[in-house]
Amino acid sequence: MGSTLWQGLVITVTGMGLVFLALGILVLAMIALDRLFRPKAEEALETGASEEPSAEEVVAITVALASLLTREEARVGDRQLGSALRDGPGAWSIVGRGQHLSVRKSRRA
Amino acid sequence: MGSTLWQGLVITVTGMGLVFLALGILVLAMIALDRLFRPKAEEALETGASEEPSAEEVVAITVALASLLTREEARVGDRQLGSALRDGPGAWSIVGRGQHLSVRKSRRA
Amino acid sequence: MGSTLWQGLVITVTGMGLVFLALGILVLAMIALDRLFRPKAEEALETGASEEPSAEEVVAITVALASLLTREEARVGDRQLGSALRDGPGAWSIVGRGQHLSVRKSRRA
Amino acid sequence: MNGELWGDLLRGFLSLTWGEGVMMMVGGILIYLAIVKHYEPMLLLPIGVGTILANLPLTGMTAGLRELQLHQPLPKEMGLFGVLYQAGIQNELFPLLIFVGVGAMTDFGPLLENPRLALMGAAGQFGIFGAMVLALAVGFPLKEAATIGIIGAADGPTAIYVATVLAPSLMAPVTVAAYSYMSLVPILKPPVMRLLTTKAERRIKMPYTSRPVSKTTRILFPVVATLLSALLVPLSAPLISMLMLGNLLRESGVVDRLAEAAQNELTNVVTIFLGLTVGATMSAESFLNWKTIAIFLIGLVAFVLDTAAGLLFAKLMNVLAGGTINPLIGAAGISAFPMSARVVHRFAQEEDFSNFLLMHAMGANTAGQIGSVMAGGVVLALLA
Amino acid sequence: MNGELWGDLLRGFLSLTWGEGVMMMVGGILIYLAIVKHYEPMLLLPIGVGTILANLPLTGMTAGLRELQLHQPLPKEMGLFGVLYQAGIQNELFPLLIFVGVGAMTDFGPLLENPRLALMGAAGQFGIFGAMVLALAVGFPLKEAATIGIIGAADGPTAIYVATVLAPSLMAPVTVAAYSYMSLVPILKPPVMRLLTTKAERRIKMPYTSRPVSKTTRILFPVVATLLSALLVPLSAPLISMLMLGNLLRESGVVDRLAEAAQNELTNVVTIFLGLTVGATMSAESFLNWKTIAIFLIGLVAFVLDTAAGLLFAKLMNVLAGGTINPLIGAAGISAFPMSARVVHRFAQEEDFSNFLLMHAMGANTAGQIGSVMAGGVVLALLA
Amino acid sequence: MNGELWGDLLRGFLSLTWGEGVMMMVGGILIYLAIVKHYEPMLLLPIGVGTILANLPLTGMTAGLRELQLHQPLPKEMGLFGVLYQAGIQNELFPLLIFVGVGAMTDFGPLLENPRLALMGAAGQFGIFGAMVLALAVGFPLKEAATIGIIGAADGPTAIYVATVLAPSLMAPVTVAAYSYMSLVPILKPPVMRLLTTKAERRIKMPYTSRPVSKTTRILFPVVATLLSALLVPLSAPLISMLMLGNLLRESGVVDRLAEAAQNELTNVVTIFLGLTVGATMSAESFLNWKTIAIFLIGLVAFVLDTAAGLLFAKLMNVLAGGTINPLIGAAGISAFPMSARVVHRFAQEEDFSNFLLMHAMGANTAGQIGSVMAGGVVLALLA
Ligand code: NA
Ligand code: NA
Ligand code: NA
Repeated sequence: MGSTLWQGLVITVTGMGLVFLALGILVLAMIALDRLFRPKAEEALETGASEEPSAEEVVAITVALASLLTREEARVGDRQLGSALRDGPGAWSIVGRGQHLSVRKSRRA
Repeated sequence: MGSTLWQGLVITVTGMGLVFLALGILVLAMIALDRLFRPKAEEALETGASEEPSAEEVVAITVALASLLTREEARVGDRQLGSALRDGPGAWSIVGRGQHLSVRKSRRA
Repeated sequence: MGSTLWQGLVITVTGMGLVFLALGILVLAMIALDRLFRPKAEEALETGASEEPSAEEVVAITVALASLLTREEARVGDRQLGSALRDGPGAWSIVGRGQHLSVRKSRRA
Repeated sequence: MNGELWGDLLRGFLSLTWGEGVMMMVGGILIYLAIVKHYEPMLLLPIGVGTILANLPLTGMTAGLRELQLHQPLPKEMGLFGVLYQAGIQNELFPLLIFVGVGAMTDFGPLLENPRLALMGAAGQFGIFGAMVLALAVGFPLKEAATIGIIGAADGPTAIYVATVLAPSLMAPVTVAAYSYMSLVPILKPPVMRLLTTKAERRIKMPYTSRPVSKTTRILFPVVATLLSALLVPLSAPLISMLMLGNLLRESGVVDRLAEAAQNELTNVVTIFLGLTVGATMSAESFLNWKTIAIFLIGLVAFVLDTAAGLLFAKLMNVLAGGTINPLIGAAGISAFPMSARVVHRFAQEEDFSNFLLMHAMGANTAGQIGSVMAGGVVLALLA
Repeated sequence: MNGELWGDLLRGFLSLTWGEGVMMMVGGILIYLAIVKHYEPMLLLPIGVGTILANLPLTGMTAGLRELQLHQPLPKEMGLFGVLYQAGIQNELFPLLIFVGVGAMTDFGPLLENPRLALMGAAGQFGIFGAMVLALAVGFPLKEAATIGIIGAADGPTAIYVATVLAPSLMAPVTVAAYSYMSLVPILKPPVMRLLTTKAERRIKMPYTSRPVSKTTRILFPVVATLLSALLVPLSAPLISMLMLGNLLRESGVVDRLAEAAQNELTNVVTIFLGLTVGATMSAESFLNWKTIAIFLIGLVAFVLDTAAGLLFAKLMNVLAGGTINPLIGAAGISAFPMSARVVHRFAQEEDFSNFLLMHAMGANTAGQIGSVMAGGVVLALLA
Repeated sequence: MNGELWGDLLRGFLSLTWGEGVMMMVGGILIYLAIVKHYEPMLLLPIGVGTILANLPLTGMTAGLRELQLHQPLPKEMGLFGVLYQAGIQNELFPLLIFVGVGAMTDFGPLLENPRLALMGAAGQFGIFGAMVLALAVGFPLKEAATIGIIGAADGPTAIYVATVLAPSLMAPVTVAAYSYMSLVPILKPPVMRLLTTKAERRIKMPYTSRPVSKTTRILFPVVATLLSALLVPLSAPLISMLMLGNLLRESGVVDRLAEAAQNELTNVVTIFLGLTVGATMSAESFLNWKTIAIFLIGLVAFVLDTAAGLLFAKLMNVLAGGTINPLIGAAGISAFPMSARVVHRFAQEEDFSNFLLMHAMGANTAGQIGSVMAGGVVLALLA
């Protein structure tokens, strides 16, 4: 194996190591930030509970969002960089949140 | 006649020749583009026919647009580059299209 | 006193003199502009008179604006350069005008 | 020292020359025309301000400007106008950026519906060459004559672009003349139109068949126009390609963000810089001489010749086409958009209110935009 | 003289080389992909236009471009693309400005809600290094190999930035490859995801607990991320700091004017310039050779390796976490945003419509954005 | 080699100096003040970010910055901040562009309704000169003393502009001091106002007669103000003319597109660049020394002297005008807009809720904007 190729492997190991190290430290930093500045947890939890939709509501939301998604799916071709970044997660993330509620609910049930 | 002036005449002939040549080729190119990518002609025609307004409608549109035009005429002074380009042909072109329909109608009638 | 300090005092006197001179001339220019291009004064005065609100109206406006002001007061922290310049004098100047009307009224009364 | 200081500080008033005073008045007139008469205010207002500022003595704002124009070594400290001239005029960046915006604002639909109108946009460029010959006859050297002729392109950015290459010292008067006469199109064209057409010709109606133009054609047109123009007249490529880039951004339908940025952010900011800097080149020595008077007179001839040539060519087409073309639309084949088309339309309506030439005139007018850019490139190709 | 003139004027057609013609077709294909196939039109449309314009002969538009790339003395007259290259590519200004806009558009919320997802964004960079080794094996010198590897960052501005430093002559093909494969994410990823995961793994549900993230955390995150990255890998500082500056403008809540300007005015205008200029570097001699083919093939491998490494790492995490992590979200850990997250989400839904991975995939995706910038800095640190 | 690599990669942490750490904390404090305390966030947030980034070791982002400040030969590779400094600070472009935006946002109506208020804007500049004398007494050389005095102009772009010409090394602390104290106007002014006025004076009511100002006057004012200022103090021309250009775009009514572009696109984008670059000049060696402490202390004196001089001058005017002028409005005659006017208004209302000084204070405040620019030009004329 040529020395250049060997150098490449060294760079690969060093490089991936550094990238993991950097993002690993970032994980720790994010956890630390979260611990230090978490919004009053109990309040948030309680509010969350009280705001949790009923089973019927979840069904309604899911149906509505599913149809929204389908339409978005069709448009996905022209939703590249521009619009995607402009809109943020958009309907997708709403759907995600809605469905997850539903998942959590069904698990508990 | 001085040689510079003669040079000027040569440039004029050459220059106008080139400009006509360039725009002439562009005409051919536009015609070719149109032939190659014309929207399905029959459909368009049919739709056009069905969308053609009745005589009364034409009168109504013409009156409405004429008054619009008059007002626009008064504003024409401050409709230089900026607004003109921003607005595109605007009311003018609507009027043009409306009136032309009317002209065509009356000819056929 | 060192010569630099003396130079500073000279600059102070010269500088403030110049600034006053420049703005003084500007005052004269503004007065001249106003004289030359004042909007027909009588008309404006008359209109002003007829537009002057009744005592009840002044009270109502003042109360409304005072509450507006109070809210704005609370927000004043985040109304630095950006929003301030964007909004212009905003509610404040409306209030100012409203109140001044009231002051003038009460003086005359 | 104090006395010296005050002496220094009155230097502004004392060192004001007669020429600078006149130039400031010229700047004031441009501002007046822009605000009160609505003559191309987007450009003439900044140009007027630039003219006044550049002629105020001792401000240092024009430091480096003359050196840039004469390709001399630059001073260590550049003034604001030197900085702007270097940033966008000398390298021709600003006029090209304006063209991206113009292209994004232009709808070539009426032209694509009626391709033969494009020839009107060729005929309407005759004023460029006619005025050039006149300028040569008056004694201007060739490059200056061609720069003066470009007033006949009736197009500000083209005039700035060509002047920067051929005769930078004439850029200011040529640009101001071009914008002024563009504003005067509603006054300049009608007499020529009346003179060169018969009543019968003016009353010819041109039925408007709104042929649908496919999206494909609209998208391919700017690409094809760029290719053909650039291959035929390579030096027209910068101008025509930026115009057509803007149009492609518009017609592609997939980059509306960019098309809007080209029309607004980019155009507005560059327009301020461009106008200010063109105005700043209006020094007394470059403007207050017989050349400027000659430029304005010859420029007027250029506009008249544009109109006349367009009309006569349209008359010829009318004969060839068996009387179905109203010669008036030939007068719309210049770059000044959309005033030229409107003036023609209204003029025809004065003869017969039921005659609607607007869409045809619009087609000829957009052809005039392309034609003027082509002609600018041709002039550069033949002379640069 | 007349004959000479005409000869001159046909030079455009006559001097068109075979290579230039092919490159113009390449430009046309890019425009086609942008408009018809919606492949990253914001960038590929301007790149395609730039490619065509730069390969039109005799226009002078690329004057100075080659000299800038080779650090040779500049010509007296610069063409438009030379001017733009000097203004924003050579000094790396344009890609950095784009990053300010990207940062202002990015919501790191899903990542902050689930910090460990950040590791997916590290694993997803493996393609960079794997492709570099492959390029070395094929015979590319080290700096060029690393530049080719950066296609695996799946990030246009990072690719342009790194290429400008390490191998400017490869900037164009590497950038085009990166944007092309980013557009192909919905086609490239699913087969790899299917191959490397079991049905059971793909059906793992990850309950989404929308933990509130405090405003303080959101504001401190960009600052902390910049500090950590820049201290660890100083050469990543320009990229990461501009990304995080944009995000800080967004999250601070006190400078909405600036955040919006970064997202819109700044990004749109710079995008036009950046795309045009990258396209303008696509000369026949730099693009039409075996290197380009190799670059596209190796770039494809880079994308596949990114996906595979992300998936395998997520499988490892799943084992360690007792089966609570769906390995598919590992495939979202690259920079292409938000397509990567959406593709993963939809792929999981094809197995089980009730499985919603979107928010987790979004977190991994934004981590991929950070990871790719970090990896770009690492490559520069190890090689520049 | 591997060990060497890791050593290299820890260089970031290892080479961080004590001074750089402190400067990063200073940057953090500025960001804190901007976000939490809302101290001029549009400027202090970018300045804080620039400070942190410029003090991160080994990033290369400041390459060329010191050379530009010291007029030394430039390095071959410029960092981002070197590029931005060269593009807009060294040539004074950015502060001038900001002034176009400020002018387009400013309504001189209240001043035009009550022209004599303009004199308040002259008195309010005393702090500039008083602080300069104090700085001289403390031992600063003349140009540095004048640069410190300019904090009393209470105007960011003026401070940056003057500092760039007279003492570039003091630009950062002077600018930060100016913006900080501008934010503290609501805290700094009231004690001085209370100390220097009697209760009776504070209760003087000034009836507000909303005199209509004609459009002609509004349009001519910026032109006339430019001419007078530039002829009297030529070096004030760049500052005052850009302020008045913006105002003319606004008041002309015919170029709303340009006026809006000046207020938004131009101002926002330039503000980001300007703040970042000013922050980037905050190196440990230029900031962490007794000079900076002295600058902040003397700057505080400048603000107090501004207020005091304004008040005392207004008291004099009140005597001359027979008790019809509330001396408090003299405290509004500085550039910090519109906070100064609001603080005065509220202070008067605390004495008597029925007293509305706002419109008069606004007039004095806009006069302060003109006065501060004039004073900046005067300082340059006397010292540059
Ligand atoms: Na034109
Ligand atoms: Na990335
Ligand atoms: Na000021």
